[in-house]
Amino acid sequence: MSESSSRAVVGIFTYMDDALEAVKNIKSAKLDYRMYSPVPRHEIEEVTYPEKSPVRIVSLTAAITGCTFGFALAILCSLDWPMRTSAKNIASIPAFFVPGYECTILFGGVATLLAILVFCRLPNVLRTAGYDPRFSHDKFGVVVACTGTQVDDVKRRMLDSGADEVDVRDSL
Amino acid sequence: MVNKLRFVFSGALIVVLAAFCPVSERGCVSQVALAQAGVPPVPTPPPYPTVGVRTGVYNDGQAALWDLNITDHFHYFGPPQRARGYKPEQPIKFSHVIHVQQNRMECQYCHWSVAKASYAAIPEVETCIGCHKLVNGKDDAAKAEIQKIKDYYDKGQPIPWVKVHVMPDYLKFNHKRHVKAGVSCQECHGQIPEMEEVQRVSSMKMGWCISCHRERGASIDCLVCHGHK
Amino acid sequence: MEHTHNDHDHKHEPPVSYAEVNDTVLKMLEPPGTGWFLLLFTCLFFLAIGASCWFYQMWAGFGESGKSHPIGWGTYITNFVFWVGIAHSGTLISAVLYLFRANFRQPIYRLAEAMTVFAVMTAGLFPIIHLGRPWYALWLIPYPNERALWPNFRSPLLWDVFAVSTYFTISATFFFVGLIPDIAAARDRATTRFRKVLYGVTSLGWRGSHAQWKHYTSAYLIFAAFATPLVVSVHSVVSWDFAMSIVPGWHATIFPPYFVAGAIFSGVAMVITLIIPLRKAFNLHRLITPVHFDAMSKLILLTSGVVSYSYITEFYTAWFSNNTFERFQFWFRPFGEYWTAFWGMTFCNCIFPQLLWFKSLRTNITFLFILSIFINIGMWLERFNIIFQSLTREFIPAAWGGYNFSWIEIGITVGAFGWFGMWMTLFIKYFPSVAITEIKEVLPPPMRNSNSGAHH
Amino acid sequence: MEGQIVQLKGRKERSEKAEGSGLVSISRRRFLQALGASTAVGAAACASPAQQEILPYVKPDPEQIPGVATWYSSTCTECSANCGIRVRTREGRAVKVEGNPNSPVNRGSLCALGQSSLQSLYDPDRIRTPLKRKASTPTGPQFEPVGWDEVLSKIGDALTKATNKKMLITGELTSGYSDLVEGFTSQLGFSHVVWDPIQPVAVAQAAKMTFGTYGVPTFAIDKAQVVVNFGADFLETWVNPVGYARQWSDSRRSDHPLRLVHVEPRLSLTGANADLWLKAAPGSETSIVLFLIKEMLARGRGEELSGDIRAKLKALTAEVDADKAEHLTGVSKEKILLVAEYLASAPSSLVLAGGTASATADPLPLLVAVNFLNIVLGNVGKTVNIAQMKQPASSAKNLAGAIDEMQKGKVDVLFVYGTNPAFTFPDSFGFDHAVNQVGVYGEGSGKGAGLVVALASHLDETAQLADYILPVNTNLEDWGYATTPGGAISLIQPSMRPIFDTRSAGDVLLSVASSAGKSISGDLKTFDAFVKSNFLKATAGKASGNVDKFWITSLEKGGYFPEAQAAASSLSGGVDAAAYSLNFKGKAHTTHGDELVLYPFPSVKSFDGRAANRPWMQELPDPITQAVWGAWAEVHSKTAKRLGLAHGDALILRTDDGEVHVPVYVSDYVHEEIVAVPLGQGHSAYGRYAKSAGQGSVYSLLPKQLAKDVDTLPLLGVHVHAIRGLGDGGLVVTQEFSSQMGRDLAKTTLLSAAGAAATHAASSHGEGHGSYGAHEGGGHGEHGEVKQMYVQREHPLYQWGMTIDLAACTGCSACVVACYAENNIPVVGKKIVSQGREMSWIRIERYYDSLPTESGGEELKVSFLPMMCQHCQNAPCEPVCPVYATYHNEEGMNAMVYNRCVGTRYCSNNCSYKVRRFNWFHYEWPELLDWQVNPDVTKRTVGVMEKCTFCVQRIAEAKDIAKDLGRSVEDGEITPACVQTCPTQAITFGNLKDPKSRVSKLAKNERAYKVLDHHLNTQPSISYLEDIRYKA
Repeated sequence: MSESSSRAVVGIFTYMDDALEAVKNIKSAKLDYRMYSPVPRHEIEEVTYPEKSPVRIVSLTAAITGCTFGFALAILCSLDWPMRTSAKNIASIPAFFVPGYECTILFGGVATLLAILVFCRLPNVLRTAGYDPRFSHDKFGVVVACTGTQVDDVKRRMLDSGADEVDVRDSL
Repeated sequence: MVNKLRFVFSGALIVVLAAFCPVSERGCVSQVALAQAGVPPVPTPPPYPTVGVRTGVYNDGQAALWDLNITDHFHYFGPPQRARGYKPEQPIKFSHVIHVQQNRMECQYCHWSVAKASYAAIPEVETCIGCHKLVNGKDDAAKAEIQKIKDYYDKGQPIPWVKVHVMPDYLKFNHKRHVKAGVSCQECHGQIPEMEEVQRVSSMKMGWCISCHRERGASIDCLVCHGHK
Repeated sequence: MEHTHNDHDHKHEPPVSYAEVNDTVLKMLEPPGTGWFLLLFTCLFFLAIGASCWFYQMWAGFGESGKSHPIGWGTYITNFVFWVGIAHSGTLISAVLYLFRANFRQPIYRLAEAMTVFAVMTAGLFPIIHLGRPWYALWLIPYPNERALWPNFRSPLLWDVFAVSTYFTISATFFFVGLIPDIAAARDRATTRFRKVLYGVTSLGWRGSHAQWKHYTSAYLIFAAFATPLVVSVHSVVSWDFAMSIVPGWHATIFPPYFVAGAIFSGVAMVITLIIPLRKAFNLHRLITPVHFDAMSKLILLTSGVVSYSYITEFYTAWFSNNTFERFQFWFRPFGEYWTAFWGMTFCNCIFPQLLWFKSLRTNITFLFILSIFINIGMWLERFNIIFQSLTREFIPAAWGGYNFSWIEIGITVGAFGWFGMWMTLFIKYFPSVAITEIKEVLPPPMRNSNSGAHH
Repeated sequence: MEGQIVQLKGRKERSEKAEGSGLVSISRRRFLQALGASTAVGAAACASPAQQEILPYVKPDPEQIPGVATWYSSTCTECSANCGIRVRTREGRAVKVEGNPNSPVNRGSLCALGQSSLQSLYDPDRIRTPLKRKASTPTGPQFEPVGWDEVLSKIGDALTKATNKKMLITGELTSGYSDLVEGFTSQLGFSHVVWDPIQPVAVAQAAKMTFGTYGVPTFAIDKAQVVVNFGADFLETWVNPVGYARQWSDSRRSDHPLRLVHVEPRLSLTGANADLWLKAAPGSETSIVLFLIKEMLARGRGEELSGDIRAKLKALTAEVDADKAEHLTGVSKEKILLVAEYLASAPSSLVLAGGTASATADPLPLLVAVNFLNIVLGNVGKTVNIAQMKQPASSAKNLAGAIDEMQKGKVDVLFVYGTNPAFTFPDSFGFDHAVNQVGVYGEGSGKGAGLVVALASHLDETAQLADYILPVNTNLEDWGYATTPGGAISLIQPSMRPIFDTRSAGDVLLSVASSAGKSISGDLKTFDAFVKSNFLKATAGKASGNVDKFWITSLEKGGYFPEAQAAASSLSGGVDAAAYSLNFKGKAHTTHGDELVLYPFPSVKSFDGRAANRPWMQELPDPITQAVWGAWAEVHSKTAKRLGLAHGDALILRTDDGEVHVPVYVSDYVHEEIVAVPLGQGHSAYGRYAKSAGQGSVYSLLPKQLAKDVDTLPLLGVHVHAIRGLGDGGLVVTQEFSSQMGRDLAKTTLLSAAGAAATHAASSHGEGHGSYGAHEGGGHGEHGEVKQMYVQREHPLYQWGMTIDLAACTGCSACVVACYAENNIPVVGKKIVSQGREMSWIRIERYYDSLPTESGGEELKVSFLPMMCQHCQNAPCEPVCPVYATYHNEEGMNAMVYNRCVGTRYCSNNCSYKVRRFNWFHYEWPELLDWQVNPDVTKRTVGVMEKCTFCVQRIAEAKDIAKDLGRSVEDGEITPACVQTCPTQAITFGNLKDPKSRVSKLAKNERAYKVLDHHLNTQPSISYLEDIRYKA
């Protein structure tokens, strides 16, 4: 959201295609918008966020780090105080595969969680302008931030695309 | 003159040392104070040599903070008997300062078995009496303490000394081997000669032993200390 | 999508709508009734029994449990393997089936995942309970310490520490991430202040904006990708506790696949055991349909086959190896002193499930419930046979010995169920135990011109 | 670390917690740990050490360096063999007893009984002050402590008052005491009665009949090629077990091992080690002996004898033949002829008889016949040494007479010392009633004028009858000397100060004498002075230089041990004519219904009953049955079926005189007609352990009957009713499976022809296939070349290893007790053993196998396999431990670090030898028993795994000493407890790295193999040498 905006126009849609229609409409007007939906739909993604999510990169790097860490931990700990058990090697790599492997997944998993939190701006303590509880129920929502002058235009675009209702709120 | 210089020097050394070992500070500083205020020993030969004390739990930076600082230093969690600064009250106010520092007695004069056996046994009451038949102490306080020894001896009772270096079970420590390997008493027990009351200045935790064993290339095979005792 | 459609078609029911899903599921979160409290207190009571037994065991000495020389492991490790096994189906259903886009998973996977997390929490207790000196359990963790010592990374038990803790962390995370949007939904419907706060906090202020969904879905996919190999690895590692030893009856290369199959087998059974009463209690008949049970039954049938095959292989290897000790061990299991355990296992795991070849039984809820209980028992017996029968008859006949069950062990075993039940009970009442969002996902989205919605 | 000084204090704390005989107690610390774990406050938090005191000596003891052991030489008086011992003391406390290498009797070894003498010293139920009888309550007599002086004055009065007989009953005494008592009795007009139930008196009397001198000859078992033995259990309890076991093993390790044939009704330890074991009907052996005599004469043996003797013998054996013998004994004719063949063909031989088999109502015929056979075979002077004889003084007749006199009230004063007739003499003689009659008709006052004084250290059945009990020192606190037949004088000296207000029995007798105005030996007031003067008298002239110096050195050496002179003495006095007129027709026992012939035998566990209150001996598994804690009744499986008895059932043995409750032990190795029960269990007094083990004493079953013209008690031959009791008899055995299942754990090499050298025996392995040990390529020197997956471990200086020669191991279990003593192994009690949780680090596995015979049949082969930690080079237990509590150290040892152990028990699961022991509970030593705890070895706490450490504390000590000398440890400097005590020296320990060490030589022997190694490639550090057996 650009700081210049002062108003938030909230459109509430029953039908997904209507909402997407509205989004396309808004986009064409080069307006800053946000779309809420009760479920993730690839149709929405195609319209709103076609490029890939960076989460994957984070996970991959973390996983690789984890693998290295696991093996390093096992090897270094064994070498720090070399103790023979049976006739096995001090640093017996086959055995250390397990810690290596588990750390890979552990690091990867935890990093992914962090990635979600970061990229989704969670936890989010502020009240989000234009959010409506119905969005988590069965309604689709399109929120547009705009200047007072643009409000009517935006309202019209939404109603045209079939919004059930549109209301205008003071943006933060 | 020279002696005086040496004296001051050693005092300074002790202070520096004290700075590095926070807990044994009390012992050392009080000693310095005493040394400066107290009568200079007559005749004034060189004070008892000080040897670096291995204080703290350090193990090439491996020891965890909670072990080093919490468990040991402030002795939270874990018995105070096993932490640095443990200074139990003894049945007799025996001063190593007077005996060792001022009167130059060798450790092994009293702790005679230290080079003969794994135990550095506490001297027999008779050993004390040996001198204290004649030595009766300068002031009343001293007299009173010495009288206690005599009473114990006459009653044929052992003196119930309180153990300062309480070690856990499962541990075999052989004093003989360490003494013969040239480890000085102070390295582990601290500047006993300068302690009015004996206290525990080093953590004596496993990592502490191991670091020294590693440095000196002594064996770190578990069975050296564990497994039998 | 077609899949779901066809189901609905031949059910002749109107398709379930977003709103209905929301309402049905959130209905489950309505203030608990006496029945729920009764359940909770029963669990707590069992838990209390278990806890007191454990304390008594620590106080009086480990001998209070029935272990002996030569049987070093018994009920506790059996329970450990049993619960880890239970834990498996959860991640399997949620992750593996997610990757395979098997849509029958949606209504049951949340419960399965909850089960996973709580089962791992239960399983994790037993390695500690079974220690001679549990107060030193932390020595298995590689943390820098004043002893300058590290654990032995060559020991399968240490692998366990890694495997189980990782498995717990990952499945818990996966579980929580899946929950976030649903909690958000619950938050937006919450009435009481307590719930408002609870959900407000736990949903992390989730809004469901398009960006959030984008990252969320891709992350979720990655989680699934991580969790899937984990399912396989964890129980392999557990099986290595045995396979890596030289005990006749343990030292077998077939163990990892065998254990994994067994885990899935028992896990799915446990899901059924839990989901049938839940479905009844909260009237989820439209969300959890016979179709799902049918699918799960097929899974059981498959894994039962794999498990039975493994049993046979064990015997074959023992015979073919011409190894005195192996041969004796596998003669001893069916015909020795403890034959009941063996044949009990065989019936529950190999014979009884075969009835599932009949479609009518696959969708017969009562039958499935009974069967699932039997399978749970059978799988417990399987672990018991492996661990305990092998140890009673090892290499040196002079050292052969028996086992003496103690009420302490039984108490702790009961306690484990109490512990597990407690978490389950709390969960179903405070968090959506059916995945709102994911069910919505497989529903056709509301479209003004619906023919475009059907295909994508 | 704390050392005994601190333990002193520790003991007090513990003793308050120690429970009676349960031996398990839970201290507060356990609870703290429980909490510690629950609240996840880690290791440090839970065990908080109390403020500890260090108590120094008041005066230094010149002999003591704190932390360094002091050794005192002395003599073992557990049985009459009088082995030399060395007592290890720490800070003035005896902690271990070991054999004295200087002694010619045991040559450094010691048996289980001797090892356990410490627990007689530290018996928690010892009498601690003089006691005075207060009253007799139903629960038993009540005593109150009194002062020594009071008692002594009382005795003084009694002696002056006494008009009737004064009597002193003692056990079989060491020479020191018998000399003293001789003087005492003669001076104070006492009559002296000696009673010891299992002295071989009959043998001595038979010797008198045939050889002209009363006494038990010394036998040279190692000089005989063939030994035919009729029940003399010389490897377990008979005459001189340690010495004879050593002879036996020496011979078996020589190039010409002896062939041992053992004939008896019940498989004894000696029988188990025999090449041929023959099961004979009880009391029927005579017929075989006679047949052998006949056969030998017929084969022209005994030509050198006088015609008269030969004629008489021919006449004597005229009508016996193999068939009759077979009919009587049940031993097949072939076997009997086989034995005859052995004897005839052997260049040297020996025939023995003794033990229970000969303790019949009429033992002389058998024993005399055996002597005849020895004469005919010309063994007298060769293998039977009648120049060096031991004269047992025990006399059942005298005791019976004494009882009779007491009954009649003819006795005013009775002293009892060192014997327990109230237990070991059948109740049917009524000893206890008789004691009450002492002094009844005393002059003047009526009842009560008499005085019964017990000089005892334990409150046993006899002591309980006394008016006054004078607590006397045990052997380890006492002075004395014992002469051996070889002419050696073995000194007894105190190894520590008396623990309690006790005195030496010798001092007591001396002071009694002096208070009565008599002097026993000049002006010697104390017993130690008496001992010294007598010793110096006896060795007069032997002393080189200063006498006192000689005395001191002798004390250090353990006595005066002259070179054993050659035993050249043939028949001195002629054969007593009466010998021929004995009734040699052994009568066969005919039992019917639930009747069985009672076969009581002294076992290594309880001997005649004196070891019954020693936890070690109670917990020690009997070598044959593996039973622990209390008695058992061995019944043949057929008989058991007939009587409807099952293994472990409760059984009641009843005679008119008493009854005994014992569990049934079903075995195939007892005669169908007998029920074999070990002696010495079922005490009604004597201490907590003795009382807790068993109900009813076997002695109480015996009738009021003495043996015919012999001074012994007939143990064998009583008919008892065997009645099945209710439910379970409480039989606890540590080994339930007796078959090797073809797993060739204990292997055997067959010696085909007599005299085949054991070292060549490996060539006969071909015959070795079968249940008793096949050799599929494994187990031998060549096994080392197995291709290894891992780089093998390098051992810089030492690689400790061990060999155990199964050909020498008799299964006597001395090593087990030694291990308990050395390593502070807790005794856990019957209940916990029954759960399979005994803590013993060594177990003697016993397997019943069979060997093929020349005739194609099969013979019983009993294998003993001492099994302890094998210290494998590829140890399965090591890699599975998550915390390195067990690992492999540089010296090739499988190290176990107790305080690192968290108790996963994975190592135990993975140990293919099952030699690891887990501390299931926190075991406490009852007060006083914990004085024995070895300060060099830690006590393990609950939840910790433990196992054999090769006595690592001794290794450490040896290395310590070597380091002071600036060299490395040399071969033989380290002897683990088991190695040290082994009577047959079957175990060898040493450095495998050093090719010249004995152990590495033995490990390369053709007989050497490693258990399970060729199955599992565990590469144990312990090599076993295959057992050897002659092919029957």
